Parts: sequence; C-alpha cells; structure tokens
Amino acid sequence: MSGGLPDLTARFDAHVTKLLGRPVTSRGWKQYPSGFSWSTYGVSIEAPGFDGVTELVLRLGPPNGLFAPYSAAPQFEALKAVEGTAVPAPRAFAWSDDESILGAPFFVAEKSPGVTVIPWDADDRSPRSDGAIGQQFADILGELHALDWTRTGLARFGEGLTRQNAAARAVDEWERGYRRWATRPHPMMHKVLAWLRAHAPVAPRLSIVHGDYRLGNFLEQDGRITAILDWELVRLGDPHEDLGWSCLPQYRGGTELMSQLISRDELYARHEAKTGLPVQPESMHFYTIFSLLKLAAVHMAGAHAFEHKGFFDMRMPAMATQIAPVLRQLEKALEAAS
Amino acid sequence: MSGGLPDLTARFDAHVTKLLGRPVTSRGWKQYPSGFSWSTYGVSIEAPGFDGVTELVLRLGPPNGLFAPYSAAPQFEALKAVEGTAVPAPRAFAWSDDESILGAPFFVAEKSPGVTVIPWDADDRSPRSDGAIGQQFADILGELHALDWTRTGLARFGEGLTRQNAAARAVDEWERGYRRWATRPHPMMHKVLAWLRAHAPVAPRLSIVHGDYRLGNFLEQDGRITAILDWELVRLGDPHEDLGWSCLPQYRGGTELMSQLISRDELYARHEAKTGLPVQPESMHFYTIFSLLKLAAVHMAGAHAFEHKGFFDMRMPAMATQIAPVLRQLEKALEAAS
Amino acid sequence: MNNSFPRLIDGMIEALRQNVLPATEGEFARGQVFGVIFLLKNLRLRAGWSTAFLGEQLAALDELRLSLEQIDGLSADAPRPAKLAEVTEQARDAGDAQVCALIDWHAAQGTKIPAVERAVDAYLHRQLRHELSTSAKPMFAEISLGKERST
Amino acid sequence: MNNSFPRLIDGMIEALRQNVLPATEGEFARGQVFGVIFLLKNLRLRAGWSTAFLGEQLAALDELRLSLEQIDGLSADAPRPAKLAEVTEQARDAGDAQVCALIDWHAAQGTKIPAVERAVDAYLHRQLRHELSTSAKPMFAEISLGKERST
Repeated sequence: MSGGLPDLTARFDAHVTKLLGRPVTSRGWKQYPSGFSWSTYGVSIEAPGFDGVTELVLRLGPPNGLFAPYSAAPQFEALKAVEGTAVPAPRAFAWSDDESILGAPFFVAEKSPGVTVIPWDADDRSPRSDGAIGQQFADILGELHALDWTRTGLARFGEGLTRQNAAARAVDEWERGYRRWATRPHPMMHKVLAWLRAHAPVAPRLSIVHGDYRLGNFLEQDGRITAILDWELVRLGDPHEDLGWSCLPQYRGGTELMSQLISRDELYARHEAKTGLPVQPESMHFYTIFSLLKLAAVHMAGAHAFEHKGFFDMRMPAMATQIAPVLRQLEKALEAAS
Repeated sequence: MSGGLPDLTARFDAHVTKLLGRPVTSRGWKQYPSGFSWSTYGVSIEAPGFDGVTELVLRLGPPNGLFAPYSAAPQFEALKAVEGTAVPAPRAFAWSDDESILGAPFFVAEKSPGVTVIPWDADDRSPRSDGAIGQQFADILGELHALDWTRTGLARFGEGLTRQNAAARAVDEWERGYRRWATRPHPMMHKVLAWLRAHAPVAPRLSIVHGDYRLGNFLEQDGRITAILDWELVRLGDPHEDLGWSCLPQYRGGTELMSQLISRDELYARHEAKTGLPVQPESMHFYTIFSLLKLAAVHMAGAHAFEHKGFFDMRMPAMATQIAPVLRQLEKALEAAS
Repeated sequence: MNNSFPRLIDGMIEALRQNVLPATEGEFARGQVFGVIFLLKNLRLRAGWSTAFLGEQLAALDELRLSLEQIDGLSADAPRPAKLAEVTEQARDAGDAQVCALIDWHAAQGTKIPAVERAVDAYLHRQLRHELSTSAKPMFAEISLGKERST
Repeated sequence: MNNSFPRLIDGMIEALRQNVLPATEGEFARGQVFGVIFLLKNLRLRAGWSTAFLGEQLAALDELRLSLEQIDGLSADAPRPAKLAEVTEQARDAGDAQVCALIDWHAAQGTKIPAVERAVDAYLHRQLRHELSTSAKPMFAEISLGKERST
C-alpha cells in the first residue's frame, strides 16, 4: 500500500460520501506504526460523522500482508458482536471485502481513546504496577468467553462446529497455515501436529476466541482498558485457546506475569468467575503447545510474506528468526509432557 | 569524527582565538558531503578574519580516513606555493599535524566561491557545453606544471628527486600503498608493478603534481574555474602523471572528453603551450597504466579503511567493488602494449 | 530464519528502498543507504549460506540416517533421509522433508517404535541447537520503537 | 570487492548505525533500519562467500597449476600454486599469494619464459572475468547524490 495515501484518501472520501449520503472530506490522516498485518490509519471527518463519531480508524488488509488474502468480515462481525457488552472495543461502522473500493478489504471503526503498550518495550510506559489493568485484562476475556454469539453475525463462522471437534479444527486451521507459509520443511512441526491430534481435548463450551489476546493488543487510559483491538484472528472455539495464547512466555517480558499483567492463578480465577468454567489443566497444556505451534506458523508467515509476497517490512524476516526459538520451546514442552 | 561537532567547534574557536589574538566565535558550521578522505567543513568567523577573510573552510584528516595517517603539511604548502599564481586555489591560513589541537591534522583556508560537479552525475549541472571550462582545466594544469617550486615550502618534499628516478619513486610510493591496503593478494598488481619498473620514463621536468586533477576536484562559477581543490595527493614528479590521471576513462562519463571537459588533443596542445613541453606518447602510456594501478590501490584503500580502520562510510566498500574493473582495464592496457 | 538467501537479500534491499530512503534526510545519509543496497546486490551474487552453517545441518541428517539403519525390523516403508551427496540448502530441505514424512508415517502407525522416536528426537534437538547457536540476539524493541534499547 | 565477509557485514551495520539512523525520521523507518541491522547480524553467523563464487576462483588456480606443470624446464625455484584441498577464502588467498610470488620471481629473471607468461595471463584473465561477472551494476551516482539516477 506504500505511496498510495493521496489515492486512498480520495477513494475513502468517495466511499464515505456514498455511505453517509452527504459530501465528506477526510483530514488528519495518520498511519499507525503498530500492527504487523493490517495497515491502520487514523482519520477525521466532519460532524455528524457515523452515529455521531468523527474520529475514525480505517484498517486495510493489504494483498501482500502477513496472512493475506484477507477478509474484513470476521473482524467487523466480532466488533459488532461485542458492541454494548462488557467487552470494550471500537464501534464498527462499515466494511467491505470488495477491493475495487479502497484497493483492499477494509473496515471503519471509531477511534478509541488510549495508548498501546508494546510487549518487548521493557524501558518505560509500564502500566502494570497496581494490577488494575491485569484484573480488567482477565475479566474482559472472561466476559468475551461468556458471551452468547449464536445470534450475532459470527454465527455463520460456526457451521458444523462442536465442543468435540473444536480442537481438531483449530489444529487443521494452523496446519494449513504451516503448509502455506513454511519456506522449508520443519520436522518439529510434524511431530507437534501429531501430538496435538493425539491429545485434542473437548471444549467446555464454544466461545468467541479473540485469537491474539495479549499485551499490545488493547488500548489503556488512566489505568483502564478502553478497547480490545486486533481481532483479525477471531474464531469460534475453546476458551482455553485464548488463555494459552495470552500466557505464552513471549508476552511475559521476563516477568512471572501473564502478558506482564497478572499472575497465572489470578487470571484463571477471574476467568472462572466470569465464565463459570474451571480452567482444565489438560486443556491448558494442549492449548499452550497449540499456541506455540501457532506462533511458529505466524513467524513462518513472516518469512513467507517477505520472501514471496513482496511485503518488505523488516519486521517480517526478524519474526522469521524466531522460528527456531519457538521450535525449541515446543521440544521442551513435549519433553515435559512425555 | 562522527558526533563530535560541538567539541570540534569549541576547540576550533579556542585555536583561532589563539592564532588571531582576539576572541573568536565561529558560526554556521556545515559539513560538505563531498570528499572521500578528508572531512570538510564550512564555517564563518567575525571580521576582520584571516587577512580579511571570514568565510573559511576547515579540512581535517581523520585518523581512520582513506589514506590515514595524514599530514596537512603537503596540502598547506601546495596552496601556499600556488598563491598569487595563475593557478586558482583557496588561500591557506593555518595548519597543524598536532592532533591535540582539533583531534586530527587540519588546515584552514578561505572558502572559494563556486560549486563542484560530481564525475558520475550524468543527470544535470553540466558546465561543459561551451568548452571554456575545459580550456581553463587544461591551461591551469599547464600553469601548475610550469611553476618553479624550488623556492616554495614544497621543496622539502623533493629531496633526492631527479628526472631519472621520478617514475620509479612514484611506483614505489603506490606499491607501498598496495602492500598497506590490499585485503588479499592481487597477482595482476604484481604483473603491472613489474611492467612499470621495466618501462619507467625520464621526466621532461620536475613539476608540482596535483595528484588528483580531474572533474569533481575544482569549483566553478559563471563558466569559470574559481579554485582547484583536493590537494591531498600532491607530490613532485613528472607532469605526465597528472595528464594520465585526468584522462582516465573513469572520469570521461561515457564521453570522448577527458574529465568530460576537453578532447585529448586540445588538452595536450594547451598543456604544451603553457609548459613548453611536448606530451610524450611513451610517458603517457606509462602514466596511464600507472594511474590505473594507483586507482586500483585507492579502491583497495577503501576496502581497507572499511574493514580495518572503522571508517564506516558505504562509499568505501562501494569503491572496493571497482578493483576488478580497474584490474581488467590494466589487463587490456598491457595487452595493447605488448 | 528464512530459507532463500537471494530472496532475503532482495527483501532487505526493498525495505531500505521503500521504507528507509523516503524517511531519510540529507544526501549523505541517503547515499549511505544506496551504498548498503549496492553491497547487498553484490552479496547476492557472491554469498550464500556458509558451508559451516549448512554442513552441520547435513551432518545431523546423516547421523539420523545412520541411527535409523541400526533399528532392527524398521519397516522398509518408513521414510528416511537419503545419503547426502552435497552441502546445499536443497540437500538440507530434501532431508528435512524426508524426516517430516518419517514423523507423519510413524504418527499413523498403530504400534510406535521407541527407537525411531529417540532417533528423530535426537535429530530435532541437534538441528535446533545449531539453529539457535547461529542466531543473533533479538532486536525487537529496536525494530518496533526505532531506537536503541536502554537495557 | 573486499576479502572478509564478516568484516564487510560489520561495516554495513556500522554505516547504518552511524550514518543512516541519526538522519532517519520516524520510528517506523528507524525500526526498519534496525531490522536490516538485525538481519545482517544473522547473516554474519550463517552466510559467507558462496561455494560457487569461491569454487570458480579455485578452479582457475588449479588450471594454472596444471599449466605450469607442463612447462618443460621450469625452475624448481619458481613459486607456483599448491594443489588445493578445500574451497575457502584462505585457499584462494594462499593460491593468489603464490601467483604473486611467481610473477615477482619471473620479473626478476634475466630470461623470460613465454609459456609462464601465457599461463599466468590466462589465470589473470579467467579470475577477472569471474570477478566481473559476480559484480552488481555500479551505483556511484546514487551513493554520492542520495537519489536514484534518472538514466
């Protein structure tokens, strides 16, 4: 999408003009550096805006992005599904996968207040001292997993899904990712896939799974989480999947705190209080190993995007250097399991 | 010298205060990007300045520079030697090789008016169309070679030098350079050194040799050459040495013009008119091959400075990539000679 | 780490061209970026994964091959790495593909053979240790924040 | 081109760090520079002059060695490249040092041996042709001016 901002601005204005039925001229365009996958822009429009909102975020899934080809539908439906619930998230107003509109799948949402914290910035901006953010982090995840999604737009992504096949479907999905993105064969991935298939647990319920729930993917302001972001990996499945991911060592920043925010025990306890579901040790073990496999596959996607899709962001090959460390973690995790 | 400008400014002010016997505060510091070897700064001081001059150039020879370790003496003496002659050059006011003063050998000269033309910028800024610059380029070189240097400060660099040993001394000097800088053995250099020793000509006279006389090393303004610059390779020797260097294919920019400025015949004719010395074909052949050997050694100095002296300027290894093309030219030149 | 040396070089060149050059001020600094690009183009023509780097990976494959040969009664159907003729990426990838096939085959067997498991695990461990020992210290903070890390 | 692969990589890293980073605006672009630095550090651990690149140079040395063997009456004192055991920079440099010694020795002889001259010239020619065919198109205008060349 490089170099195309003037064109993007014009196309955005034309589309919003059509949506709102009145002439709109956007201003104050700013690209946010965060996000490895979708491009994120801040933009203002004149009042009355969308539903009164004039400060917007536009997210585009570029054709050469990390997990491309993209669809904006799951993210849009997830934001719609949590609107008005105890899960804070930007309100979403519009989306399309029609690339003729802005050149890529996109959605438009409100710009939520607050700032993000980058997981590996150990230097400053630490919001973690009083634990309030960590408690919200746990509570919001519990609220998300307790939601009834069956009457939301997400329901169409759950066809044929059962508590029995949820784990196998998750493994299938990321095995497809591995086969799509690996730039060379990785025997350890085969070993792990075989283990996962042999140890798939039954889900205690079918929940909305955020898919990338961790430090770095929410906004905070004045000690409060104002919005959960980055729903691009949202799916329906076992709530343990999000717990496993958010407890990855990668997000602990060398601390004992999950996502540098909350102890494992407190996370589990608060999650159980919101969902009524006790955390199952076998499920956590499975989804920890699953999360490492998924992380390895994400790193492979970085190598693939850089080498094969012309996505020349140096973060991609930098991610690719982390394949071996994650495979090493998998080796240790399987050793511990045997 | 990176990062040290505030310190350099303070030390410069202290030294100039001492030289002029009154408090001096410099301002308007600017580093010029040109120059592969010495660092060049433009700086202003209050009137009355040096001899009325307030716009100065400071050149420093950094300890990790291309041909380091450096001495400022030859350049200073050369500028002094041509002062008041038909060879336009900046007036020089002060110099020292004492590194305790500014951290490196340096000299201070007036800032001459005009701009440089970079040899490989084929795009624009061409001053060559009317030939006037080319004629001056030839005439000034002739004037330089006709100068009597025996009563100047350069005389001390000519001890033991004769018309008979001038070529051998030039070869010795650049063989030392090759041996100092080569990052690996280059058999072609040995072949060429043997050829040069077997074909050394007698110099028609002993002249000041600029050592790097070409497009890119002078200033021009309004169709006139205002100053010959970059005297760091100045030596005493055969005037053919400068002619051979300024006729290198590297400086022709794909044209038939020597240094993109003047035809070979006209250069020779004007040079002869100024010096009274006919250009000798055998000497030109020798100094063409010598100049290619010297250019190859300069390129090797680039590799050496980058790999061994911590001079992390990407122009250095870029120069190093040109060793093989120059060795190929030498191969062809020796083939033509045999 | 990625697989293809030339594609990695190409990507570095494009990142400098597309992402760094437009944000870099001054002809000297931009010239330096072009200098890095130029050197990368030369490396593309002259460099590759080193023999030391690939050789150790291939030695690990060969060790696995020999271990498998010594397992009595291992089915002739079992995929296994072939004997290696040359030190190349292609040889490593072909060997790893055979190890992948062996793992998949073994996972599908009703009766597991512990000696196969041990041989494969020894290979995976040796390969990973080598990968890690030829990896630079991560610089994710610098890459994300655009500044040197203070710690 | 330079001799030492790791030193070349180190120099590229320092040029980016010292000359590019301070002149690059914005955390994204600076982060990209760190990304290139990080990858270069990895290449330093994993890459080197390729076997294809060095192998051709060593084949040229071997050809010269065989040519010299066939010259009748060449003095036993004449330096010459030794038989090569391995494809490394060190082997190439050692061979080239022997060729340099041969050239110096021959230059010092009263009577020149045309066959030696021919054999050395054939070697020099083959080596240079290979060097040139593994060189990227020069980018001096870009490096000096900090912008893409329009031609």
